[in-house]
Amino acid sequence: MDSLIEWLVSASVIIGGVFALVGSIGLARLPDFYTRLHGPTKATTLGVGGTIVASLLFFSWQERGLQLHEVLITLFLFITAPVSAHMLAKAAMHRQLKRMKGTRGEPWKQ
Amino acid sequence: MKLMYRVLPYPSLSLILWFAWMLLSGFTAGHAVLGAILAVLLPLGTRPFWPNVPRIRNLPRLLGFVMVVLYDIVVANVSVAIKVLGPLRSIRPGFVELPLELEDDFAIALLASTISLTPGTVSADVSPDRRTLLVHGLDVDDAAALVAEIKQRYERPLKEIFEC
Amino acid sequence: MNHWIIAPVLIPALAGMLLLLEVRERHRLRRITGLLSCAAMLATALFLGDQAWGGEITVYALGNWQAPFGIVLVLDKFSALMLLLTAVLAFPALLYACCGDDRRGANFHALFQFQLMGVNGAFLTGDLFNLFVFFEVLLIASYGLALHGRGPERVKAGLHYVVLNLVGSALFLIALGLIYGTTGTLNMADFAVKAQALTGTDATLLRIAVLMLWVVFGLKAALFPLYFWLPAAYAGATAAVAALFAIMTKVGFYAMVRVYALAFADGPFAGLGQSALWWLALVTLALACIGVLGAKRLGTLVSYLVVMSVGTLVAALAFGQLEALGPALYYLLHSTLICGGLFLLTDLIARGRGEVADDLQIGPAILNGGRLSVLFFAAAIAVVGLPPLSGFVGKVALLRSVPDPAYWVLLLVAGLCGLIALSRAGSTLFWRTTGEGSGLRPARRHLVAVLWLLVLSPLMTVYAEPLLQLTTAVADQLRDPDLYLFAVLGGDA
Amino acid sequence: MELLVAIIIGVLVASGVYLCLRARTFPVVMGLTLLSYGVNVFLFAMGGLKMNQVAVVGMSPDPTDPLPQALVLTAIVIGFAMTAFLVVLALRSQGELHNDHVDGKPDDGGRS
Amino acid sequence: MLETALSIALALITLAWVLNLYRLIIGPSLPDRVLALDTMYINSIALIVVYGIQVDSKLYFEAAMLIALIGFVSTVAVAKYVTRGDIIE
Amino acid sequence: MNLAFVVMLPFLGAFLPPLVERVTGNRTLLACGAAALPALALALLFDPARKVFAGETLHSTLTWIPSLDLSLAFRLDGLALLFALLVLGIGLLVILYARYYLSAKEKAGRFYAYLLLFMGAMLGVVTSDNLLLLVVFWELTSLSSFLLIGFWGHQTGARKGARMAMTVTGMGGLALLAGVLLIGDVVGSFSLTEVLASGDLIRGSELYPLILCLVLLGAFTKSAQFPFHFWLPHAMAAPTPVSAYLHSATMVKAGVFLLARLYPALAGTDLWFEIVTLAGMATLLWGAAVALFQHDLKGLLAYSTISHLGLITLLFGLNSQLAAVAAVFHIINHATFKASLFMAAGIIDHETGTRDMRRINGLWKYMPYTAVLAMVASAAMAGVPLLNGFLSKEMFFTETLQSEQLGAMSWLLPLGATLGGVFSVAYSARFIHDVFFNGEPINLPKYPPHEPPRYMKVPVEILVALCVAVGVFPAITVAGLLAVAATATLGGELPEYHLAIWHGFNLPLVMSFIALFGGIFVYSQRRRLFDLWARLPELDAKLVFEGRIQQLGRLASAITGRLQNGSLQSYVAWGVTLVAVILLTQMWHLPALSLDVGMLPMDGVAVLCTAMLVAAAFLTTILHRHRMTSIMSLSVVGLMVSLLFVRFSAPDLALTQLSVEVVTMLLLMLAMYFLPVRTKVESSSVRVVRDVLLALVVGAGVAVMAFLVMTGDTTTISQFFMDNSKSGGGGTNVVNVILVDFRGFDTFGEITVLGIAAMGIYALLKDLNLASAKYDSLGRPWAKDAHPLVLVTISRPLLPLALLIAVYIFLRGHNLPGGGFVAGLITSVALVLQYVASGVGWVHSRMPGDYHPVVALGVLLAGLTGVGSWVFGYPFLTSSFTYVSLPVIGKFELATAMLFDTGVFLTVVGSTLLMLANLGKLSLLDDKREEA
Ligand code: NA
Ligand code: NA
Repeated sequence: MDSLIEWLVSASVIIGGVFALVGSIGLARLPDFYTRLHGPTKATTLGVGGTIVASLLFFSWQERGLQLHEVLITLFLFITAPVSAHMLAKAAMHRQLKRMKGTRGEPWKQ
Repeated sequence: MKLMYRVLPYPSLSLILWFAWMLLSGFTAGHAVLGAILAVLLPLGTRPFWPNVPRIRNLPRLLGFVMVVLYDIVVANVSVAIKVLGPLRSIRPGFVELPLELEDDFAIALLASTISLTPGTVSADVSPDRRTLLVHGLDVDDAAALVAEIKQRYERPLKEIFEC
Repeated sequence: MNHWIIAPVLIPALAGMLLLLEVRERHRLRRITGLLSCAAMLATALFLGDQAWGGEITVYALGNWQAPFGIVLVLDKFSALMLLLTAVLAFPALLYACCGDDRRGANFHALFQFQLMGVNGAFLTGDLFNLFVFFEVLLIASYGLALHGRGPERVKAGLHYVVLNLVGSALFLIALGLIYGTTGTLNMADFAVKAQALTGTDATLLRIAVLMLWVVFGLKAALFPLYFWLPAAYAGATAAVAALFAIMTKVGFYAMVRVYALAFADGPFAGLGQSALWWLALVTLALACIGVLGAKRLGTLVSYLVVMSVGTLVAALAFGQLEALGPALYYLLHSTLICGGLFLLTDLIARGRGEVADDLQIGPAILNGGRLSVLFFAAAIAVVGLPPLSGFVGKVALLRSVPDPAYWVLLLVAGLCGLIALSRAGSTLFWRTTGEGSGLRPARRHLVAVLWLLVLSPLMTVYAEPLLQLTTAVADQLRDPDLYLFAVLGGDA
Repeated sequence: MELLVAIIIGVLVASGVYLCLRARTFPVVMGLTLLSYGVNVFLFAMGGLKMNQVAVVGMSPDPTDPLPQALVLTAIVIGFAMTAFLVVLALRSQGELHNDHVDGKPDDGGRS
Repeated sequence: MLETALSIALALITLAWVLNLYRLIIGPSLPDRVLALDTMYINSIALIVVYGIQVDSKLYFEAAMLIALIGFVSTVAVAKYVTRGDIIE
Repeated sequence: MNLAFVVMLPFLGAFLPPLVERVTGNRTLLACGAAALPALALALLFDPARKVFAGETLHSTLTWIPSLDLSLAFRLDGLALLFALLVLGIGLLVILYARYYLSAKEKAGRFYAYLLLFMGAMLGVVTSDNLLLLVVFWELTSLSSFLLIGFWGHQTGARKGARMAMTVTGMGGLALLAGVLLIGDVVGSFSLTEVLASGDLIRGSELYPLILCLVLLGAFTKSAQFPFHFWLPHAMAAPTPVSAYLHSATMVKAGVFLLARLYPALAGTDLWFEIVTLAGMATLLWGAAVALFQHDLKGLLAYSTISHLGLITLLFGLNSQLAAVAAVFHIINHATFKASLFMAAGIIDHETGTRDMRRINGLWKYMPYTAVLAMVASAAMAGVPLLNGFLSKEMFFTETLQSEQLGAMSWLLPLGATLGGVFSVAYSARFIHDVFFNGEPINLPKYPPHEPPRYMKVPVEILVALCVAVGVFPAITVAGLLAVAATATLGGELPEYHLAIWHGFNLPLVMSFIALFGGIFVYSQRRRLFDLWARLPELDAKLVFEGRIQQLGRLASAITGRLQNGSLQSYVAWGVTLVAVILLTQMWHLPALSLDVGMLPMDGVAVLCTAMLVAAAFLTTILHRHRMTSIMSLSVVGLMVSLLFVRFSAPDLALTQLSVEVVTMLLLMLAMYFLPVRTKVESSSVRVVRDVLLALVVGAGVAVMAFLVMTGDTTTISQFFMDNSKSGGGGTNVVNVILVDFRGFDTFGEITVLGIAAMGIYALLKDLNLASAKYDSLGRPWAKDAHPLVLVTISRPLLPLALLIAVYIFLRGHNLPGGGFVAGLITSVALVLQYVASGVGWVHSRMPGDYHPVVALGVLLAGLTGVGSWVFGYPFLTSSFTYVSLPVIGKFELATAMLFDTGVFLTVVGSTLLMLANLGKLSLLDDKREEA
């Protein structure tokens, strides 16, 4: 395997893993629901994105031709993940979950 | 032309479907035909389910918009990652109300999605009158600046893409 | 190519699907569809019975994949007999339901057909996993049927029935997994052959698997301590459904006999679980006696009679292995049909009494109860095992072939308990009355359905000899598993 | 790996059995679901474990046993059908008996 | 190098999972738990993709795609349950 | 043949009276019609009777069930003839008598039908030449007597009396059946002829005591021997013709008939003597004594019947041939006088409206003719000379004196006999004096009484005339019949005896005198005795029996209630316990677990994932009371299981599991709207410990077995599938080819299950009334936004995308992971998402809402694909495939399996939507109810 490709794949995979972890750290660590809601976005975007890029590169290299179908995963995820986040935010506002001290603005009444 | 609209009510969707099919199945002649058939049939079959979807009127603008969003995602990811891993006391989250200029539901939904996709902001709600979008920011220094940035970077292109 | 073997599965399946396709609720059409299907099944069963009677075991390789790789249907005398019994029972049950019970909930006719599909499939299949699938078909349909109609009691009983059987299904899968994991096959014949060669750990695992199978079949057959669900579920079900359910316990018994005859009558695993089955069956019999005595509703009483018949049958199987099977099968035919008839009759009585229904307490007199009382008297005689009806023949045959004191005492005591309970029930229902009932009069179709089933008892008495010879021939064929193995596996067996 | 899978099976089955013995319809549904997970994995494991040896002709040198997989597929579908039925039956029972006890006992601990 | 990188990535994602499960356990609110579950789903996409690279097989791609396509429906259902009780109305 | 016909005649005739009754209301015609049958039977017996008197034994055999050695074999010997004559003759008289006894309101047709049934059964008992057949008829007498005794079923007494009679005699019948089966075992045949010839064999068998006890249990219950006598008085609730019939010549005589019939086979041992004599003596004394104290006319006769049956039994028990002859003789005599007495009692009852002897007095004045008849019959019963009762009683006394089997205690027998005689005279005296004299009647319901209709007396006259005729001219009236009957009973030579009125002054005569005067003396002391009797605690057999039965019922209810306690938890626990027992008893056969076997290497990720799965499973279990949390962790388990499938080379399973997960979550959320979100702690800690133990045993057992199988090596049939998948099934994804081809029949069943489940769910949901929660779990009103804009807008274009993926997954299924099932689930999820986002109304305005036809089409398509192979002469579901080449597109495969898979797809879509959409619609009902 070409070392450049290998290097790129490795880097992407690691980036993906790191961002997935960072997102989850955020989820575990952040103080209120609304801030925690921001964590998974990282997993959704760069976390999965990194691994997808790695996969694209890897299989395109392996099969000696462009392999792009992994892009669909990202496409679907980009369509669906915001809906989840939106619905969860609404759920949280409905439940009037506690906000972190110093949060500006008000959530809307549902 | 009328016939064309009857067969292909949403050409852009058909294009996306065909492209998705090719991505999945591989770029062969057989699949091109099959993909084309599906790209025609599926929108026709599901047409009643999505009335009033606006047409894409400015394709290059769309591509530009996608690039901007992708770039923003990468940048925001890094900055948010630093905030998440850093001391939590310095974070100043907030709910920001974003007055909407977009009038089309689909465009609003796209805007909301885009906001949610970029780390650091989540669109939390749309007002019943579709005039305001509630955004939760992970670290809002200046609400007005955030609103302005969103409007400039996302809302305006969307308006251009769909509404001219 | 003889495709008739699969007809008992496909006819009800097709009828069920057609019934689903009828979007508008055209009851007449639905009834005709259902009854036609049952009639066709009866005709097919007779034809297949005739075919099986030639003595040859016919094998139908689905998808043209030979055993043990594909699924096969096997028609031997045993399966033919059970198919016929099902068809004979199903027609009057459906006829009875067609008097109005079918309209007390949705999808009755389709569920009824699918239930038959499941039962017939279970009788025909020669593959263990396919047996599981057909068990599930008949179970899911039976869940729907058990809950057909309304009422809290029915729902409660239905819930118990469903949950227990779901646990049973899980157990079934574990057993099947172990069987595949140890013998590497799912075909019954192949399993029977491969099982003989197992030793060591695999043998123990297989033993556990088979004991678990007994538990699963025991749950379906309603053996102690797995029968507790039955009285409430059967007594609570709509009459036609309860009547059809009379065959359900026998499916469990069938499966038990089938597996037993193939793999455990002989060889290193001979008599696996036999003594446990024996004791459980005796306890079942004893508790059924107690249940019959303590029943406060006629429906419950009849349900316990069903349990009683299960205890009687399984004990006979466990005692004599396949020696006593001939008489036991005669008894099986008798008890299934009569219990079915009794469930229908119970409903007619309950209708006639109005509010008090089938509660065994003083109630209004049944309008024109004479005919019903005659039917009840006859059915009671038959089911208790008093002469001159089929119960007596069956009981004498069983007593002669299972010469064990415990069995004798229990079987005779069971007869006495049935006698005490049914005479009390009958005298309460027909004699101990206050005023005229405002209940409903039975329709002609109701009576035809009941008569269909009850008349079989005297017929079974008159033709007891040919029938006994028939069931003995079934047992004889089962006693020689090589016939089956050769038919299914060909020269490899 | 076999050890891990065995542990998984054991835990799933044990949890499932425990929940099946509870008094409300809801835990029973949960229990049966867990039990069927356990049973499915058990059935699956009966073919032995193999990593990255998918049973596709020409893709794996030493393919895994496909038959248990087919059986598990059937079992999953049937299990789903049964779970769905049970859930709706639980609703029916709630509707007719006005509580969610498996024996339809009246109680005061309904909706909070 | 790739082997190591893949192993590290797998470890990172698994660790992420552990944190998700931690959030799911401690909650405290139902939306928190759903969020944790949703994140687990998304992380498993990454996991499957990385595993696919590791074993050099594309046969697992569809599983990842399926999660991306319909995994969110669970989250939506729960969220709607929380806000409206009635998810189909 | 002729004989069988005679026996069957009453049975055939039983259908006649109800028919006649329907045609004509003429009761005389009805009675004559009914009487014609016994009359005809008697006529038919004339010729056979001549042969029997000539010493022949007639046989007639029809085969019935040879494999049970049960044939319709009849024999007519002296004993059978005697009984046949009694049964038919007295039956004839009873029918005539009943014509006047039954009131116009009564259903006489039914009555005669029962009577004829009974007659046939009795005739069968006495003429059977096959012991099993005898048992058949024996039980038939119990059944038909149940109908007769319960003829007035609206009366409590009749119901209870009938049931008591049937229960007791039925029990005896079962014992008899057992006994007969054992005899058959010993002798090797049920043929009476053979059994009677094998007496020594039976008596020598070690089963003899058991056989004897069982047979005697049958006989004693039937003929009301102590301690089974209690049912008989209560059978008096029957109409009097029934009592006259059952308790003189038939029912109760069946018991003593059995003793006579099996005398050669069973009698002659000490055991026989001890049991039979003792029972007879006790019955004789007890019945005679109690009879005196009855105030009910029929009660007195009932106890006297018991007493006389005791006498007959006692005679059979003596093991003496002469005693047996005397027994047979007394059977005849008792039948005649007791039948006439019952009829007389019936007349009195009929004319006065009561049977209470304390009210009935001085009837001599009102009905002298009936009084004469009754008095003669009573005298016969008392054993007054010149009447038939005297002769047999004299023989009885003689025999008790002859017996020496009790050794030094032999005097007990004549003493008992005399004592019995004393009471017999006393109650007979009471019957005469208390009824016909003793002052004026008191407060009769019908007053004044008068003679009954002419023809009602005829049967009594005939019987009384027989009593006298036999009593005066025994030699020319009864001797011949007695001789043949006794010969048949003894089964050999007849002993020396002669029937005469005068035997000279001897001890028996003295005993007779003692009985006569003693009896009169006892009767004269009646007031004192009645007082004494009244002070004894009352023991009403009916109450006791009924109490016992009810106690039994209650006990049974209690035991049943304990086991079948309506608790699902306990039912499941029973089942699980059974499994645990199996595991515990079998596990120790397994080798010690060793981890030192070939295993795939573990890695950190796997260990961590396993730990998480375990944690999630525990969480689901522990937090099951916090339902939403439990659901969340269950989802984690599901996800982990899917990944397990990914890890171990089962992508098809992973796809399926993942999509099922989503649908299940939708289902659960739909359901949770109507279910409580929390439950209290309910299980006691003992229960929890028990359940944990059960769960641990089963879980551990299954885990160990799984480990053993996984690490073992079994050769399976699956290589065949790998080899033939491409060539025979046309696909490379072996799992899919198994599903749609090798084991397509399973899949066919599986989609049927899914379809049925959906239908069943639809049926369950139909007009289900469920109150939904008006507030959320925190008590707040629900959010207002039912269809959030973002959700609505995004989910709509997702539909074609999802369908595209479904098509993709579907098409590749045959060769790569995927297939109709997963495709179907994706489609359903995409569609359900539309419901969730936009609502039922919105979706149904765009799409038909009934999914039944979709399910049906799916299964039908799969089925028809299977049937299609018939056209080519292949079995159901035989697949075929071909490769087609088209320009541009290139080569592709067409397979019937695709069609089959389309069926699967449609079924899945239809079923899941049928389930979920209808579940979703549930709340609409509730909303509508709110509005209404
Ligand atoms: Na809803
Ligand atoms: Na609603």
